[in-house]
Amino acid sequence: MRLQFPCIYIVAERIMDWYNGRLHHIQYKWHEGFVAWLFHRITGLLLIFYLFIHEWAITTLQTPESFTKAIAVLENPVFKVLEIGLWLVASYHAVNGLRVVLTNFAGAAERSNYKGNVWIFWVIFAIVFVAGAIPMIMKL
Amino acid sequence: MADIDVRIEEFDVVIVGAGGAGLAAAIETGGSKLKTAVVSEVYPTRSHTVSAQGGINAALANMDEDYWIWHMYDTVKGGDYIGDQDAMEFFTKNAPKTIIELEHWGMPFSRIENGKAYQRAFGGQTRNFGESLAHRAVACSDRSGHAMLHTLFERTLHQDIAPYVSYYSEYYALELLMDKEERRPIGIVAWDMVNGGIHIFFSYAVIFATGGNTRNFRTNTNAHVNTGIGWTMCLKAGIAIKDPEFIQFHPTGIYGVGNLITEGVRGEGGYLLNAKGERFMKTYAPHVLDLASRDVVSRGMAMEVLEGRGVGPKKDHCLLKLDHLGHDFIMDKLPGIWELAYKFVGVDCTKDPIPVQPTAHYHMGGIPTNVDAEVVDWDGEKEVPIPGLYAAGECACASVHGGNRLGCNSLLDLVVTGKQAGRNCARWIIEEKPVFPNPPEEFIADKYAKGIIDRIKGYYEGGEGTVSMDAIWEDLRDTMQENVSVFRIEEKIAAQVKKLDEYEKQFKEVGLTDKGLTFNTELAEIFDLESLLYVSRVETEAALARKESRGAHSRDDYPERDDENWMKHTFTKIDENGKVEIEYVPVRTKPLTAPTFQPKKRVY
Amino acid sequence: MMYMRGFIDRYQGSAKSGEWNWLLQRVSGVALLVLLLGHFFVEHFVGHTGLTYQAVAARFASLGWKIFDLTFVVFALYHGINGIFMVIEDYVHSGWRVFWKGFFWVVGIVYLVLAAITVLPFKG
Amino acid sequence: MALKEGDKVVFKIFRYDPEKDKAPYYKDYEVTITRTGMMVLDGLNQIKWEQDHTLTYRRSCREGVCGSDGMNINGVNTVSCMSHIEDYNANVLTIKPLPGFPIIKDLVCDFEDFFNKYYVVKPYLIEKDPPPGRERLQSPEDRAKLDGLYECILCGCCSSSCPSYWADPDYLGPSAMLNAARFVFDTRDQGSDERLDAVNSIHGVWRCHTILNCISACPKELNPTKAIAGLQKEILKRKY
Ligand SMILES: Cc1cc2nc3c(=O)[nH]c(=O)nc-3n(C[C@H](O)[C@H](O)[C@H](O)COP(=O)(O)OP(=O)(O)OC[C@H]3O[C@@H](n4cnc5c(N)ncnc54)[C@H](O)[C@@H]3O)c2cc1C
Ligand code: HEM
Ligand code: SF4
Ligand code: F3S
Ligand code: FES
Repeated sequence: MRLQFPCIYIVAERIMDWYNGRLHHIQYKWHEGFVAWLFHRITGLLLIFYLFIHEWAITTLQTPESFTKAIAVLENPVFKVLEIGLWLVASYHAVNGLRVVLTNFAGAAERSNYKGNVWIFWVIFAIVFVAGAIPMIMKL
Repeated sequence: MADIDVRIEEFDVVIVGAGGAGLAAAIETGGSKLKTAVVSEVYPTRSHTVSAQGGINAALANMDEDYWIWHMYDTVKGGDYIGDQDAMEFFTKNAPKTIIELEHWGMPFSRIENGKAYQRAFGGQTRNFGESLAHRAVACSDRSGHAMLHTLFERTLHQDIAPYVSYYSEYYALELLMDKEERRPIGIVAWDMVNGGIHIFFSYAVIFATGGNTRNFRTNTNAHVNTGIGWTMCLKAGIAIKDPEFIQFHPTGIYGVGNLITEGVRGEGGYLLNAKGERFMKTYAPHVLDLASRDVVSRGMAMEVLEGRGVGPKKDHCLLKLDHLGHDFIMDKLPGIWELAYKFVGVDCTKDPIPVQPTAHYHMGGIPTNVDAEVVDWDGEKEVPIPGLYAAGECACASVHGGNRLGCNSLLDLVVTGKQAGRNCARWIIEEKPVFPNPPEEFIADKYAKGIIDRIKGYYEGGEGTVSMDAIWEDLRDTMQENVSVFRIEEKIAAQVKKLDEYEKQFKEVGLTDKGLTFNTELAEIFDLESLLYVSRVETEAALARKESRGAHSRDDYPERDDENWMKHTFTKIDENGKVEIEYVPVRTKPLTAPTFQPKKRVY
Repeated sequence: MMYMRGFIDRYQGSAKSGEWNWLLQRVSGVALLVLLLGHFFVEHFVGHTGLTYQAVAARFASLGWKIFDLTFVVFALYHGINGIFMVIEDYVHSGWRVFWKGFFWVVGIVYLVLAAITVLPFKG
Repeated sequence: MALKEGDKVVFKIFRYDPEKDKAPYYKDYEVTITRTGMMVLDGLNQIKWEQDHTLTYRRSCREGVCGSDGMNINGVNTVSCMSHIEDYNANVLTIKPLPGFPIIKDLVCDFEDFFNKYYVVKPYLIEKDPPPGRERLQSPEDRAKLDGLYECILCGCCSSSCPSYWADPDYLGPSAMLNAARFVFDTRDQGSDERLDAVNSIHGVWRCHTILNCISACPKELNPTKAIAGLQKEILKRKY
């Protein structure tokens, strides 16, 4: 019997597999590109689910009263912080998305620069994020 | 221990070995719509042809004027006149055609400005019968073997051929089945490495292409799988091995590990230095210097070391200088060399010279064949082909390389003889319609493969052995290197014969520790070692018998070539008791159409 | 190599090659870069304190903003749901794949309608 | 960390014998450094020959051109014969079979699926016109387009490092697509439409998320990501 990695479904078994080193592909070294992609995937999903909630909220807030009430809730600092989180997620996904597009179309993945490019992206992302976050923090 | 399955399959042709030679043969038989099985110990692209670096000789005349007859002359002279000239003519004449065919199949040759294939200078290749250096080796940067093997393999995947060729990768060939009365092969026995179990292939014809076997030397350029099983299968079946004493030592193996630095480095202008920083090849080959044929250069290096001009703390190697070629040139034409030197000895060869030493590399000898790549017996008067048995590539000996192979002639040999074997085999089956050897199942298990199955069962059921296989192997490598290497002398070779008796006795005590059937590499290594013992045996005995110096066989006690007494091939056989029988067979000096090249003193 | 036939067919000549999805993912992504920044800027930076129903309603009332917002929603929904499809195709190989893809098709359409009925009726 | 002769390094090796073991386990072996610049494969050989004959792995050329011995060393795929023990800067090397491939025994993986995917891209030159009597001409510039593509040794390191390959069992993987590019960008080839057809699928070029693991894994320093990007552009270019 050969071990087939991708075909193990049950969670408990997965934990055992991890323990036994059977699922060792998860233990692959987290290279730059992998981390960037993982976050891209997570942020993408967060964004689309945020969009679902956001749109649903706006739709239900059709009267001036409910709207004002909601705005009042949103004035709560907790939501302000969450909003910065949203900006974090969105700016990450946007900047990294651009990097992906450049990799596909503009040869941003030469052997000489593929790792460097990911680091450059982190710098750009940091700048974009901070630039956007400053006005938000100021309003806290 | 569980039972060992025996499975049986029938094919038109079985090819043992999927290196360049085996694949070239498969292209021919598959192309003729014959059901072909290619049995190989490793996946085809893992065969050792992949390591070849330098290039392939052919008188294409892309760089300068060139004719096949010049190439033939070089080959005859390089082989120290013991090569069979009919085979050599066929070989060099067909070279350009073969290369062009390879190109058509997609081989990515390096190119020159006008779009033709690039050719580089290589050792022993001259123009106009030795006048000046020839640029004859078509190359694919320094990955020619890789490019060639992949191209041939890709060709067998082509939709025209693929349906007829079945690959049996990771099947270890063990035994050649011969019909003793008719003296023809009926198939082979192989061990299925992945699942365990015996696999018997029955076929009209068997083609051997199992490649080299210098794993019995301490420093060698060969892959771990090059253990000469083809020779051993033939020896066990009572077929002779021709000229096993001619073992080529490549001048430039990386010091300490043996990995090869291609002669192409010297072809492109690199040269050898001794400890004093002298270009010592001036003394040994005043005309072509470092591009003399390999035996000459290796002997030169060995002489320097013997006379105390070796490099390093042990004064046991030389240096190969190529930094003067320039960084860009090296990176363009020799990138693989840079990588090897950098990885294995930490030398950046664009700045520093590479430490090198002569390294066991290639067997000129092999399973005796004629021009048609048919395996032959010697009946005392003439060579008689064995119907349905063919051999090609390094394991065969036609002999196109004589006593010493020239660089880049081997890759050519693979394709030319490989295709020749495939084509003749196909012609024989299609035109002469032999009867299929078809013994019933129980008959087979009992009669044909019984010995080997019992032996394997013995390993599984037996103990773990009292002698470690690796101790024997390590010792074998040391003693072979010591006693049967570049310079040979009677006492040492005789001592090696005794050693071999000892190893054989010890080998009987070797047992199997891994009793699993799945991917049992230990079992394979036991057979590897057995095979190397056979190979060493014939090599040593033949070297002991040949009392002259010729080509790669260089005896201190008989330093001269002796055309009167020794212008003949050695045919060695091993009988049931393990004794070596030697016969001598005349050289086929008459080419097909060209005039015979008469032996001359060999100077470079 | 005969046994390969079926295997090869799996890859050859499939009408649904996914190249459109891939390309549009990138195109919509780049478009979103502009739209999202615009949207975020307007909603969260400009006149945040004045975020009242009236202000929002007034903005929604103008045709330009209607188009802007609808384009944004369409692109974001396409891009986001297509992204979800990509994730599904990566990880779900059983019959559930059809279910989840269908589910998100429905979700997508529902949200498109929702967006339309939210944005379009504003008259200021 | 410079290692001297006589130093010891621990190899923590993944072991699994399907006939004996219910689950895989790790076993530690001590390897003695016998020469400077020792490769991981030398260490494995030392273990197999001197300590434990049952250890199983593939090897052939021992110079990084045959692609037999792809494995995962300290979390990264590579061929063991070209990996210096020293370079890992560690006292313990964890050695595992290639992730994502079915395992036959110990470090030996099943490559069947990998090779089948390689065959899918028709990795051979397809010529429609009869070839000329001489070699086909190709300028050095056109030939240079194949550099970085034809050197692939089919070691599987790239495909096995790719999270898309782990996730999607039908994904062709970087290696197969690099080999497709080898022919698509060969000026002599005339069958690339068929070949592009094969990679133009959700299990082909469009499944690559530019994760870039494949570039770091490739022991021959090739660039599958770039090859895939080239194929993507070529498909779009030929169609529109
Ligand atoms: C490092 C190096 C560099 C070289 N450079 C050049 C060069 O530049 N130019 C040149 O012309 N020549 C060169 N040569 C020589 C040339 O490459 C070889 O002679 C040639 O590759 C041999 O090819 P082959 O097809 O006969 O065997 P191989 O390619 O060695 O193939 C042997 C086949 O036999 C199979 N096999 C072995 N044992 C078994 C078994 N027990 N059961 C089943 N199958 C088995 C193997 O799996 C393999 O498929 C070089 C050789 C080396 C080692
Ligand atoms: C702001 C500009 C944006 C850019 C440049 C961008 C770019 C991209 C790109 C190129 C991909 C494909 C990644 C891949 O193939 O691996 C992608 C995936 C995705 N995006 Fe965006 N995107 C942006 C905004 C958004 C928004 C607003 C959402 C949410 C609505 C979103 C949700 C997703 C999701 C869910 C994925 C799939 C994740 C994956 O496959 O890994 N993106 N994005
Ligand atoms: S691209 Fe590199 S890693 Fe992938 S199979 Fe080829 S050589 Fe190995
Ligand atoms: S790691 Fe995989 S996803 Fe693409 S860039 Fe390489 S193939
Ligand atoms: S043994 Fe050939 S690549 Fe490592």
